[in-house]
Amino acid sequence: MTEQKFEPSIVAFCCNWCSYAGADLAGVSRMQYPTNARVIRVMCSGRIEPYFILKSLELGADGVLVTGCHIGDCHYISGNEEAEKRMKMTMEVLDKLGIGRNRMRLEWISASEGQKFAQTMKDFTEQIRALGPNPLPKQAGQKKPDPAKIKDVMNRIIEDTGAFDCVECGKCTTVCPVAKYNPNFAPRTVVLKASEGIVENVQTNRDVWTCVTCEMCNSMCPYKVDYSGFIRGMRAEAVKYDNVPVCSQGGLMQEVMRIQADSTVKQSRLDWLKPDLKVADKGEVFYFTGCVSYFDSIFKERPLKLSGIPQAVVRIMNKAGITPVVSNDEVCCGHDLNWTGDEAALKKLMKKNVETIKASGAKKVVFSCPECLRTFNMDYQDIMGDFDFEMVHISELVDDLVKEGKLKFKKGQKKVTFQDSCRLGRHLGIYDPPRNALKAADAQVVEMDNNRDKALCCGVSAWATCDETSRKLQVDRLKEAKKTGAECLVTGCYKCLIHLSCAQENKTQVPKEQIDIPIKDLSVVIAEALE
Amino acid sequence: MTKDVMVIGGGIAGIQAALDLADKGMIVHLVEKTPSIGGRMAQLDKTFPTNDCSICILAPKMADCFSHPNTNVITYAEVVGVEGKVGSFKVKVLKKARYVDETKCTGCGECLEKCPSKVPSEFEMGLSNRKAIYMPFMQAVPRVMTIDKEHCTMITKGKCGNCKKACKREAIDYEMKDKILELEVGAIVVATGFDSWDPSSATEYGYGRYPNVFTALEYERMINAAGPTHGHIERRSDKKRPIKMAFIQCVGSRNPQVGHPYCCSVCCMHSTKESMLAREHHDDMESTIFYKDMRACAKGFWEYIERAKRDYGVRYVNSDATVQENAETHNPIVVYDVGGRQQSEEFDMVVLATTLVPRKETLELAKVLGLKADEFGFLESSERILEFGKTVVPGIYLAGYAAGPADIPESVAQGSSAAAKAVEAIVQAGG
Amino acid sequence: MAENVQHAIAQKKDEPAGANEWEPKIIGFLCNWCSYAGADLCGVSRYQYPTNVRAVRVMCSTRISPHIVLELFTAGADGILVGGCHLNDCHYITGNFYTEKRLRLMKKLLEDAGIEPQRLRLEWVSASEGEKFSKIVTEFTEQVKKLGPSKVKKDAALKTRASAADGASQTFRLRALVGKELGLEKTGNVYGQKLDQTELEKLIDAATKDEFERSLILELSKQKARSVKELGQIMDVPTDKVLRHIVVLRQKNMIAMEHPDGLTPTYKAIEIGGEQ
Amino acid sequence: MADTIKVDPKDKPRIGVFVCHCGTNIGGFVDVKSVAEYAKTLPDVIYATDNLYTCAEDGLVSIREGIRKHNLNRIIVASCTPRTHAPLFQATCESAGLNKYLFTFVNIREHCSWVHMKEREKGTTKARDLIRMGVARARLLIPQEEQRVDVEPSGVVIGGGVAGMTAALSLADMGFPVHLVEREAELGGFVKNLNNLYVTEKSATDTIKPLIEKTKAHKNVKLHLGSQMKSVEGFIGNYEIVIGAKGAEDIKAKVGTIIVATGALEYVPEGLYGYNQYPNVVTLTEFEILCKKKALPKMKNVAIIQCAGSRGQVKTYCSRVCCNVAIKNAINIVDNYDNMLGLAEQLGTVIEKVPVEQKVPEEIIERRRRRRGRERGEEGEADEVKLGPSEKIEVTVFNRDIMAYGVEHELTYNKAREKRVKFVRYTTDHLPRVYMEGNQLTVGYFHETLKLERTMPVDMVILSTPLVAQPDAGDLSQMLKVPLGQEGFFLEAHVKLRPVDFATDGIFVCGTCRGPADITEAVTQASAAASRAAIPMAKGYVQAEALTSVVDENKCSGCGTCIQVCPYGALRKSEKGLAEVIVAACKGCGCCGATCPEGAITMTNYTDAQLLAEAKAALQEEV
Repeated sequence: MTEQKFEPSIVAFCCNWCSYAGADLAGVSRMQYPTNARVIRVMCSGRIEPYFILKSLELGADGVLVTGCHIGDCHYISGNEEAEKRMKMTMEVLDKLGIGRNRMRLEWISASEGQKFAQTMKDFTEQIRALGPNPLPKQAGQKKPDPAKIKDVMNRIIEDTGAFDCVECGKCTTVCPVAKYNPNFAPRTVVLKASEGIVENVQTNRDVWTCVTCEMCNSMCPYKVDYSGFIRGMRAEAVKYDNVPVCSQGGLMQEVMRIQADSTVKQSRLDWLKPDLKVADKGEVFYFTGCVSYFDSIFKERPLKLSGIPQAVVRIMNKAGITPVVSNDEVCCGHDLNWTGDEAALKKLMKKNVETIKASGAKKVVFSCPECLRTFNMDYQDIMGDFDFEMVHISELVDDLVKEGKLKFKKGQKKVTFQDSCRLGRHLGIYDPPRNALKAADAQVVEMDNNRDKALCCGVSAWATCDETSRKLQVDRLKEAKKTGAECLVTGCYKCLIHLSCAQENKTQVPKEQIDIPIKDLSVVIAEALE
Repeated sequence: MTKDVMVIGGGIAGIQAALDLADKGMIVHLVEKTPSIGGRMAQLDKTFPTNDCSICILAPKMADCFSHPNTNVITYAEVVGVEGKVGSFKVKVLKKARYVDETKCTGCGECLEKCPSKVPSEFEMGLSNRKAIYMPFMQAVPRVMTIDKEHCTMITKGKCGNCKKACKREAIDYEMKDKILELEVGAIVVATGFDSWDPSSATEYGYGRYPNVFTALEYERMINAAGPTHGHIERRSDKKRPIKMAFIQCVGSRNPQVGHPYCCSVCCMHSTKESMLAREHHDDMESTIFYKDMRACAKGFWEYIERAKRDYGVRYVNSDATVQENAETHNPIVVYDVGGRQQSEEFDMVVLATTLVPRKETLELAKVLGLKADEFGFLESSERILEFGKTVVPGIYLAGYAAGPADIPESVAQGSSAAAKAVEAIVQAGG
Repeated sequence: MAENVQHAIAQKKDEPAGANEWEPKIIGFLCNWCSYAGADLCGVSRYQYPTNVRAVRVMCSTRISPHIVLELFTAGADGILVGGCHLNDCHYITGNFYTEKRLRLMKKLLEDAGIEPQRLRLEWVSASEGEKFSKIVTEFTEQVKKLGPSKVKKDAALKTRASAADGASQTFRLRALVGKELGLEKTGNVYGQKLDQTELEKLIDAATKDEFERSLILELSKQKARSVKELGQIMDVPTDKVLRHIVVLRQKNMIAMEHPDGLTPTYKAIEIGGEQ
Repeated sequence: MADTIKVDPKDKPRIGVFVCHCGTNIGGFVDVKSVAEYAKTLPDVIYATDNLYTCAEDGLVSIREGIRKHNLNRIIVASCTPRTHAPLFQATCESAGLNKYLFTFVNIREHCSWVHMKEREKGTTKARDLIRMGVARARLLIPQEEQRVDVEPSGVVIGGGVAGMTAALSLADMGFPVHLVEREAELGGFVKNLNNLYVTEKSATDTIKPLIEKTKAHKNVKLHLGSQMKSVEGFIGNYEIVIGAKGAEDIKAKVGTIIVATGALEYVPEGLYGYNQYPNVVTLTEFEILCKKKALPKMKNVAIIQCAGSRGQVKTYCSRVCCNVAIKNAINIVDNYDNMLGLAEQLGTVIEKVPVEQKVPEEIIERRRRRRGRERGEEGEADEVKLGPSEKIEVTVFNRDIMAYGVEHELTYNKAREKRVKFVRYTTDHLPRVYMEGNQLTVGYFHETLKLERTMPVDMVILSTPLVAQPDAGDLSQMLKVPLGQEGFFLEAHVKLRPVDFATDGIFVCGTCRGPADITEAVTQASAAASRAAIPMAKGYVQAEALTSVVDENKCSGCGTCIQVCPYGALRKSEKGLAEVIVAACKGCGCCGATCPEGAITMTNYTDAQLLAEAKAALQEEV
């Protein structure tokens, strides 16, 4: 054999009632088509999650075909309409990741269209063959962990987080937002079990995933036990035993991030840039934008307009005479992977990001996403040592610029209340800059009952375990915000915005008027107030 | 060389030291910062573990201390400079202008009626008001008035003068000036006592935000028959008497996060006492104490706890606690942890056992005297084990809470002990 | 303080002097360390109360012997208030525990004499209980007013009984019993037997009754020599019991037998050298 | 000062009455002038006047002049409360030569004008009555001399532990000769058995060595080793003591004051937690001795059980020191275990060196520092933590509450946790159990938070048992006639304000014989006791206010009731078998007087006659 011809591996999802029947008909009719596709039967195309597509690609598929009934013919009335929306979104995400939308195809094939099925197979195989192999690296099989070592691992986590300092006072439980609604959960129980040497259940215990890592416990613990660090450490161990989280969007987010970690292809994540925004390739100030572009695609159906945030940030900086570096080479910071047990991916992402920033020559990196800032400031530096560039949140930057007289605002802004996100507040200790920034923008800041280090959580972290408790937490928070009489709830974190507005959009048992407060991002509010 | 001794601080430790010295024939200059001696003990209602009435046992000591032929009680004064060494310290004392002639004032109180101002009373922990001319409390020693120059409009703006008109003894003198007294003493005893930490910065307890959350010292004033509510326990929100009381321990203490990793030594006991007193006031009152470790470890203390449980129905819950509020009723909701389960329970009133911290001014004084203070502001003994109370400066000794958490009997013993050390030093120095 | 003053001043006007109205005379024995100090605080705080109480300062409430109280009732006091420190607060450690025991005896004797025991009141007032002091005085004055003037002055028989009670209070037996009562309860008698409180009280009550009757015999026979029958009638006590008392009194050489008519023996108290 | 005016009790009283207006405080509510006029009508009143302020200098002058001009021999001031102003007027009388006991105070302010502000008429009547009462009392007053009793300026300290030595040295340093009586042949008491002391790393022996040497060398300290108190007679200032040693002649001495510092013992936990039943179950002190002898066996797991016998298990009380001692020992085991290994004869095991330091990677320490150093919003400093050999030797402290009170103890407790000492809480519902699982010593316990039954193999169990009173404390208590309190510890005069005094004057108490205390507390009490004891010795005498009991020997039957009721031991049987007042010890409460079955005791200045006259005057109708 001289030259091996590339034979694409294709996954084809077929709905039971139309496409699968169409494939049957193709068979009965002895219609020939290439052997590359492996068919997976599903009851409806509506069942196909974007995650399936990305996971297939990550695991080595070169193309993914999704087939369903024609619009209007769905056995389940409108399943295929949902599928169409999702697949469009998936295609957008694939474009942004640089994998490209043409590695997948959505086709409507009825039970009578055996011919069409065979033709689609042929065409799609050729299409993929033309594209060449999937650019993502092949996944090596994971090594099986040694359960006998769990105890050592746990001891290391105890050492690492100072859990030996726990005096069992229970204060952590009293402030834990999850414990409020889930009586079976308490931060100290997690720690105490480990200290007692009861560690086998890491493999099965769901408490690890119940925690929202909001660090209310950390901030209250008199002895500074790092409960969230403890949980994170346990998660890294738990996933090795397939004790994995229930992720939002079926794990799509994590998939997108993991692909970013592994992929070498060029993304297109700067599609939010508008022509009036001045940015540069090299310079003193780097603006790390985060994954808004992806979120905008994924939440296409929701009126979030997250792209407005980086736009606002650049606008603010431009106004102050700063032309920031923004880079298409930046990748996800790895926060969500790190907090769902995948430290390896974090390290890969870290390497890419740090290289990108170093290449830009920046002395200062500005973040509008507190998770990115936390990950850089704490996790990256923990691993890599101190960076030689400064890291600030946009609110800190605005605070400084105002003090330097470089920003001017219009008079007469609204009455607002500020949501301290856990990463910005308790994790990073940034409380005053956002408030100062808002006040500078002539907004009247009123406080919710629980504010600053007591701020309530938006209910979900790292896209894991969005459940009944999350919903209750979100409602609690929205009620507090509404009670202040503020016209607007300002958040400093993309995730708070996404999660809290989700609670408003979804049906909750709570009367609408108790929670319907507009939610806006801090940078957007600031930018709007610029003179 | 002089046999005189100075005692700084007129609380129970200082009073004990002064009396012990004066009784031995030494001349004692007792310097007290506030207008009256008595210190914190004067604010307490009862004392554990005997439930003795605090002022009943303290007042005679205050009177003794003031009228003792060998004492010179200098109130409303501060030590501002020290030179010299054991046997002959030259001490500068700033005697703040009181604007009232101590020799003329009889403490009759006619001036009080005429004074138009209202100032939160320090002695009543701000639960009631005093006037700009005032006596901190009824049993104050000396029984004379003081004008608080910050709040007196005559002194600040030259307007009013009512008290002067009211005073038949012509004791009021708006022109009075601060004076510096120079005293020579052979030894010095420092007993500057404690302050109560303001828990409003620890927002998890809601103090200052939720009306029905009180500090222990506020509660102590409230249950005192001579206090601002005449001994009635009242909620701030509606003046109603509470039935369900919660006492939360270690508020700010045993907490390195807020800078007080230490244990105050007395709170477990005073909260127990306060719970018992609640029940003594009204049969239907129920108290719950939330604690980390029940530190009842001096003579008769554990038995006291047992008695509180058995005879007074005090409930003890081994958990730290934080406070939320029922916004409608203003009932505090205490959140705690039993066996790793979050519980919340509504109470009518919450009393916080706040950290007792050394007085801020103690650090200033330490600088003046050349003493060492630890990171929390407690004055340090040079040799902790066998010479507690001896400092790096020969001739200067410590007593009471300023030298580390101590309850009343310990403070009294330390006061006597410091007195003994002062005498030893003077005798050894050849005085 | 200021508010109390203003309140008092606002109402400061002379009420018409009720010249005809009877005002009880009440003696208040106040211990120096708590009750007197509490009364001082009451004054300093301007809590108002009726003017009827006349305070006598003593160092400790334990100083008040039953004799002092009973003599004052015999002299016509309408009410007596004894104020001490709260139990366990006594400046003299255990003084007020004795006060409590003595008060019980006094009340018993008052009852025996026919004087309302409600005229005597024991209260614990601490140095910080100024308001409580005013309430107690107000209440007690009301209580005494309701009881009306002491009948001792007008009723000679009652006065005799009062004197008898006073006499009984000074007998060795009662004083010794009350003095030892606490000790018997706490550490037991010479045989190490601890006595139950109710049992002890029963014992003391019986002794009190005996001593009162004997003392009354003496009082009555001080006035003139009387026969057992006469004494029994006046005292409303069976004659055999009177006789038994007389036997005891004769043994103690406190009463002498006379035969004025040569048949019925009568008895007359032996008065000891001019002492009153 | 004027010449002393001689006043004989039989002299006719000449009374002067000074009624005070106190500005308007009295004058505004009581008709002071009419009250003063009324006073003139009372028997024996020679002079009466009113002053605007009697306590002012002009008021005092009027008193002095009144005494001089009118030959007054009784003075009455009707003004405010005697509790604050009596000393001033008494001094005024004395300055005019009049005995201060001839002064009577009438309170017409706090008890009259201020409480009857609305009733001028009745208030004035009451003021008149009060003055009449004062006059009745004043007529019966007689001059009093305050009695002085000389005090022998030397003391005896019973007990030669740290408290006893400190007390003795303190007295000695103040210049008083002192006898120090110790029944053992060595000074040092309980502490000399211990290995090291908490809050310091120093060994116990090294710590107290200078104290012992100083005690032995001090010229004012007379040491009586191997000796005991045989008898004590007398009262404050005048105690005759007999000190006896085996095989030696008794030593008699006279001392002014006595300090009791006889210490305490460790409770022997027979029947608890396998003590004396299984090997390697020891008490705290036994463990200290093993450490001191460097005779620890090879161990991997050590359990320390707190409250073994205290807080209601056997003894009612908390022994205060054991938690902190246990924490100290736990740290000591973790830090110094390999230095204390040895061949323990009674526990015999093969020595095997265990490496102590477990190296923790720098990066972990650094990371922890970063995470944990982050305090509420500000950069805090983290402590450098030396990690113990957590995998090599594990110490678990089973406790009910950790009594790490104060600053140092709590910090040490924190340090112990940083050194990976494990603290497990138990309640009395689930006591830990010590038993043998085959050949393995085992502790079974119930984890209170996790609600789980757990077991742990251990190599040694250390029982923290309480300090208990000396079994013969009762003998000394009877000899000195001072009380024992709960569980046999000596009982101080007042829990709050007289922690080292006995109710009986001249005798003091300190250290663990008073109740569990650590060394620092014991020595603080010791020097406090020395301070208290030095007071009468420095003065050279005790002077009692003339407010004491007086026994009428003619009436006294010697029944002894008064001796029983006196809380101060101020009465005793005289040689005649009658009651006798020790004036120096009497506080004048009057309990004996009210109790005396014979009515033989009365109080100077508060006689029955005076009280009755005062009270009866109130009952009189106004004249």
